[in-house]
Amino acid sequence: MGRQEQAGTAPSRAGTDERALYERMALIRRFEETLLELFAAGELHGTTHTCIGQEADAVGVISCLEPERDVVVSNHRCHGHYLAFTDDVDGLLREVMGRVGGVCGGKGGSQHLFAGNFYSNGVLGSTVPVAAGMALAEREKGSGAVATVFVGDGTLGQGVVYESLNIASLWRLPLLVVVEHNGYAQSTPSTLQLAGDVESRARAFGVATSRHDTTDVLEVQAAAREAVEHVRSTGTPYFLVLDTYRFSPHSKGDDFRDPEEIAARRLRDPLTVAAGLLGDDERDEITEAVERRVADAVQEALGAPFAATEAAAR
Amino acid sequence: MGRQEQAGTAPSRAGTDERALYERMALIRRFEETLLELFAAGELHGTTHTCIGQEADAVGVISCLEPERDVVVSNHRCHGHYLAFTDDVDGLLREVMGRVGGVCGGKGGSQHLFAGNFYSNGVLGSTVPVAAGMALAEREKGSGAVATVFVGDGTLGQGVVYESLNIASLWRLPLLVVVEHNGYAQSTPSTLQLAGDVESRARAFGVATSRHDTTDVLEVQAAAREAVEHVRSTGTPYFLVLDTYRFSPHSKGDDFRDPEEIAARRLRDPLTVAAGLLGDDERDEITEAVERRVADAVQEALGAPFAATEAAAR
Amino acid sequence: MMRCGQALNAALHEIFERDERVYLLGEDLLDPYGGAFKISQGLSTKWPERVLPTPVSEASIFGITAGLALRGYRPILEIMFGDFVTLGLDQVVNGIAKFRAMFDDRVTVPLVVRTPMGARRGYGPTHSQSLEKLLIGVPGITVVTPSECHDLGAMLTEAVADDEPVFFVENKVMYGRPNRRPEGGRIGELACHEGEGRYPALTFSGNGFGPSDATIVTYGGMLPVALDAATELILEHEVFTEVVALGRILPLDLEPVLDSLGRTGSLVSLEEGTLTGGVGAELAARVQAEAWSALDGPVLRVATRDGIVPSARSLEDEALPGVEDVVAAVTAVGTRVGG
Amino acid sequence: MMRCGQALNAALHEIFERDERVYLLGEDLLDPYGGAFKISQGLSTKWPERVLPTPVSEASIFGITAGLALRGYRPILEIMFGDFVTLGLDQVVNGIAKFRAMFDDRVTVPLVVRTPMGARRGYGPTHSQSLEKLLIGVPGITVVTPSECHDLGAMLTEAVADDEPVFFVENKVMYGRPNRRPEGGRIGELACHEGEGRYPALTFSGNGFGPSDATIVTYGGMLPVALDAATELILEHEVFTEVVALGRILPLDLEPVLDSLGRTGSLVSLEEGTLTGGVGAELAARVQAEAWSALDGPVLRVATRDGIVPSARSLEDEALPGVEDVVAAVTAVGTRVGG
Ligand SMILES: Cc1ncc(C[n+]2csc(CCOP(=O)(O)OP(=O)(O)O)c2C)c(N)n1
Ligand SMILES: Cc1ncc(C[n+]2csc(CCOP(=O)(O)OP(=O)(O)O)c2C)c(N)n1
Ligand SMILES: [Mg+2]
Ligand SMILES: [Mg+2]
Repeated sequence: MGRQEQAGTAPSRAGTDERALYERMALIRRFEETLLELFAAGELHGTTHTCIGQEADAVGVISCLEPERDVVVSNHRCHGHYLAFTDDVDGLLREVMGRVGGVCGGKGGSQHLFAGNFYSNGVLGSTVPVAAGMALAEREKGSGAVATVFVGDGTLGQGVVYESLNIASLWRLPLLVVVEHNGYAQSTPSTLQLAGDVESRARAFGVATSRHDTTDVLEVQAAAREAVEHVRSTGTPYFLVLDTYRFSPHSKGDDFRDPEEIAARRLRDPLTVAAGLLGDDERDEITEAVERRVADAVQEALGAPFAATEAAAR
Repeated sequence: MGRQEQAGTAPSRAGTDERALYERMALIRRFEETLLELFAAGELHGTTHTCIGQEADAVGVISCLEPERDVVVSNHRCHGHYLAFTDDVDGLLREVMGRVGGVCGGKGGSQHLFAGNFYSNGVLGSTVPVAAGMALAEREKGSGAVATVFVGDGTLGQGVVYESLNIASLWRLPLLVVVEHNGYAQSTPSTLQLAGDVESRARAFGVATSRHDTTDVLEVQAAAREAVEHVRSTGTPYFLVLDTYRFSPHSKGDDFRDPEEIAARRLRDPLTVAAGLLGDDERDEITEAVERRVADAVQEALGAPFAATEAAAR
Repeated sequence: MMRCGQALNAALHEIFERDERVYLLGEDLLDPYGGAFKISQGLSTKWPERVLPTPVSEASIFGITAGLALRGYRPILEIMFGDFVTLGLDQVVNGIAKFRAMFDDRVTVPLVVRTPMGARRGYGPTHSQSLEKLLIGVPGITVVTPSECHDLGAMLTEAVADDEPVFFVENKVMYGRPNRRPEGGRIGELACHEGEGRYPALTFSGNGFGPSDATIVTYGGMLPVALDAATELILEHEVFTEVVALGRILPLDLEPVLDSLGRTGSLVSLEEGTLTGGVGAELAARVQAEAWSALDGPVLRVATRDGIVPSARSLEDEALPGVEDVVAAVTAVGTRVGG
Repeated sequence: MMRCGQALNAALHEIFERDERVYLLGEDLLDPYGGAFKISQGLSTKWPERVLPTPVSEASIFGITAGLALRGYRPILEIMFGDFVTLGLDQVVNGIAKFRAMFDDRVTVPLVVRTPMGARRGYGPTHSQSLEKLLIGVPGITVVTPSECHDLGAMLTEAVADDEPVFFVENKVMYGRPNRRPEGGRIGELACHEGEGRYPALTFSGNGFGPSDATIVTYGGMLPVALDAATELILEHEVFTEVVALGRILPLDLEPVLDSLGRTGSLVSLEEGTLTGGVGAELAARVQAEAWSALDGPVLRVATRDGIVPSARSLEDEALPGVEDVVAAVTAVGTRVGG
């Protein structure tokens, strides 16, 4: 609120950082909305897991990383992380659409992405030891890189997560585990999935941890900066729990959550919160820009041929 | 010490319980020593993991269980648990020796035992969810049984242990996890295996826990009684950590631990401690009795044919 | 006509009704969701105590299911995607498949693992595999492979009644297709013979089981591909084939295969898994060893190309076996009668 | 002559000496213990930073090894018993084997998993299996199967230099046996031909590669059984066989097999894994499909009886394939020359 008023008085008090953060979140939001539209229009085959509502996590955390040095390992809900880390709209869109120009040539699709220092895989939890191994590699190289792995709260059901926390702690690995705690695993609420206390699970293995219930990208960024700082300076792991919420269904399909619950969460929409940092014109300008950018990408993608088969390649 | 003196004054102040506990521990000790002798003599094929030094855990815990109702799931180091639960010297000896009359017909061998409500398996950690499932079964039957699973400290490296603690806590399963913390996994000290704090690992999943550093079978029994009571009365899991030590090598083979460390621990030998509860004659009497019992079993086993092959069975 | 998914769901309701020892464990089972593919819908409402929605802990729930089975229950475990069976494979290989034998035949492990395999949904490499090929190498389990023409309800009921641990391998695409059953010994244009006993094989013929050119042996989700190929072979190549849809791939029951081979002399295997180390390999090895003289030529295998199942439909189509691949293989094994 | 275990240990020392990117992960690796089977002895003393003793966390260490490989290292993972590979199979099937293909060929995963398979040590059902049979069904990995007559050092070096993920399947009994190598084209009484390239096959002949009665194809720990059978067949049955010891079972290189088959016309496969869905199945399927006309009769498979490997030696002996089983199979496939 305070911010809103201030925003009212000054046309824009947003530093380039706020503007950039908002822009990135808006891009991700528009991208994910577009995918759902394309599905509805029958232009997409397969599945996708959109992160609408969780954009502040991806953007806040990744704004603290160095794409040319740090490593990011993501999961099934990886589009926001990917776009925040690479800004590669075309490569991702075409990958999901199975068109020529997809970042993995159409082989991986929505949840199996690779580009530069970014990796994702669709088997929950399996990514955590892989990220730990990457952290070990970077430590041995002395690159000073941090390996960040994004997981959801439901993924805390996977034992390999604890095997890996134990080893990351024993071996002092520069590993940042970010838990996007949106309260659900697919259709199942966390209360039916998680006993005890999430932070304690990391602490029990001697891993530093903190938990933050915010949709303010600046607060997420601050928390992430501290976590990344911890990992980079001490070379030991950190377990960052971010309470969040997805407005969109788990994938394309049905969503049985209480509409009032969703509506209540929408009041804390990270985009609305961040918009408060910008002037209205600035916000509209950005909104238009990202809409244009995504729309253009879609137009071009729809014109592109489907991913080339080996036969065609021959 | 105090006990020793008292034992000196009165020929025997041992209640039947103390006597029974000592007898059971002495039997296990003698049984395991005998296996190592048989190996040395080339009478045994395969491998074995003896629990010499850890007898108070098996005897103390299992003295709180009801063999005809409760379920025990054990691991590779299962002889003590098996004998404490079944008193079946012949069946186990012949199983390990591959002779006719083995409790699993020679199929399972040293670490894959089944009899009544007792089960063991050799893949570390894999037993915990199985025990949880058995706890669930007994809960659904309303049998009031407790399912107890014995694991070692090294087994806490297995993620499935945490998956199962989480579920046991969520589902309120009558599961008792007993961690025999002997400070080593095979050749590797716990310090290279376990980060953080063991009890916290259970607490993090909302599982009640306690830890006891004792070789006094009565103290183990008291701790176990409380744990079993907790599980039976609340129907929720308990994580009982028992600090212990094995005097024998991991299996038959080499042992690179500091001899002084072993010697120091031998001063706290659970048999010596428990002997303090008995009069000397009583102790000697028991010692002779178990030696005779095991020796006779060996003689008979050596006379028995090797486990019958299907061919022979035809 | 019921869709295959509905048939399985209906069967689950009957099974739950009949036997209190049946429990269901798995992820996202609660209504209204009723499982990722909806096969378990309605169960949690009617039997809330016997439907246990689990955390995302595949290894543990395999073990818990085994524990239930060892202590007198008949649990069903739903694994959301067959690809995730790999997470429970230690429990399967070193526990579930071994308990009975290593405990000297004094225990049984009567559990059923229901899981969908298969591609064609664009889910990508980790969600599109047909990994039953790995399961046939595990002695001590039974692997049942219903097709859209099998009595799905009866087979699932048999699986739950089975004292052996059973993997009940479903197929994602099959769920939405009608559960076509033989009527008067026919399904559509084709004669269809159903074998005896549990998990029977189905044998299809375009000429009333007269002498034919080749036998196509397949199972599960590949049956429609085999049948389309058989039709195309008749119409466009005047080649007659019999199609055998195996109801069980472990233990493998060769009798219906050898029976058909007697009328055709040639064999083509068709599966959705990748080629190497697949079901077709075991089938070919068994058949050539047990019926060498009945073969006019080698057994040919049609399967998914060794490699990943790509996400893009254009690439997925190329990797998976299609009608044209089956037609080519049948033509290659040579023809006895028509052609 | 060096024992096989010593040869592997010596090779590891050379590999560590030569390439700083090589790391070793596994359980109980530290000296003086040096791994449960001592193959890693001395490494942790010389290269303490590059030998990482792990907790008992197979799934995680498979993933960590993959992460190292994806980021420029050449890690070796020692899995104490091959039976425990099942705990890491998700990492293998859905990660290690897929990364290169699903990331559009822009990454490699150059790691080596060393693990001992096999029985004859009385360790019982969960510690005596030969599970490489499951691995050949996983496209995207390489499965190397050295025998006691292979150049173990060279093969391990090739595996570490390989850009593909390699399973280097060792054998418990082999460790203690001499690493016999061909000298002047012979090993003992038998002529021995070593193939070209990486992971070569070895072909043995009792008559200087003249026409023979049958080819026994095997690998790893079963080679001595095959060679003993070959000798017994010559001495007691006047039957001449060639023995092919495959250096790699995935991808399967048929050339040496077909080459030998050209001189014998009959094939028997021998493996220590259980029969169904085993390596022999793939071999038989490939051979009959690719060399039908070269076969005088069916390919016969000799393997461990489907079921558990029991603990008692008397039962273990009965379950595992022995010389007499091979002799019986060779006699059964019929003889061309002698007999
Ligand atoms: C090992 C495994 N089990 C099940 C699934 C199917 N699945 C995909 S997403 C999902 C829920 C994940 O929940 P969470 O980790 O909280 O992430 P979120 O979807 O909420 O972002 C499940 C069960 C999977 N991909 N991997
Ligand atoms: C999954 C698995 N990995 C490795 C082994 C080999 N192994 C047998 S016992 C053992 C050490 C176990 O240590 P701990 O759990 O502390 O039990 P302890 O031997 O000390 O009683 C290991 C690594 C195994 N049996 N299972
Ligand atoms: Mg979630
Ligand atoms: Mg220990």
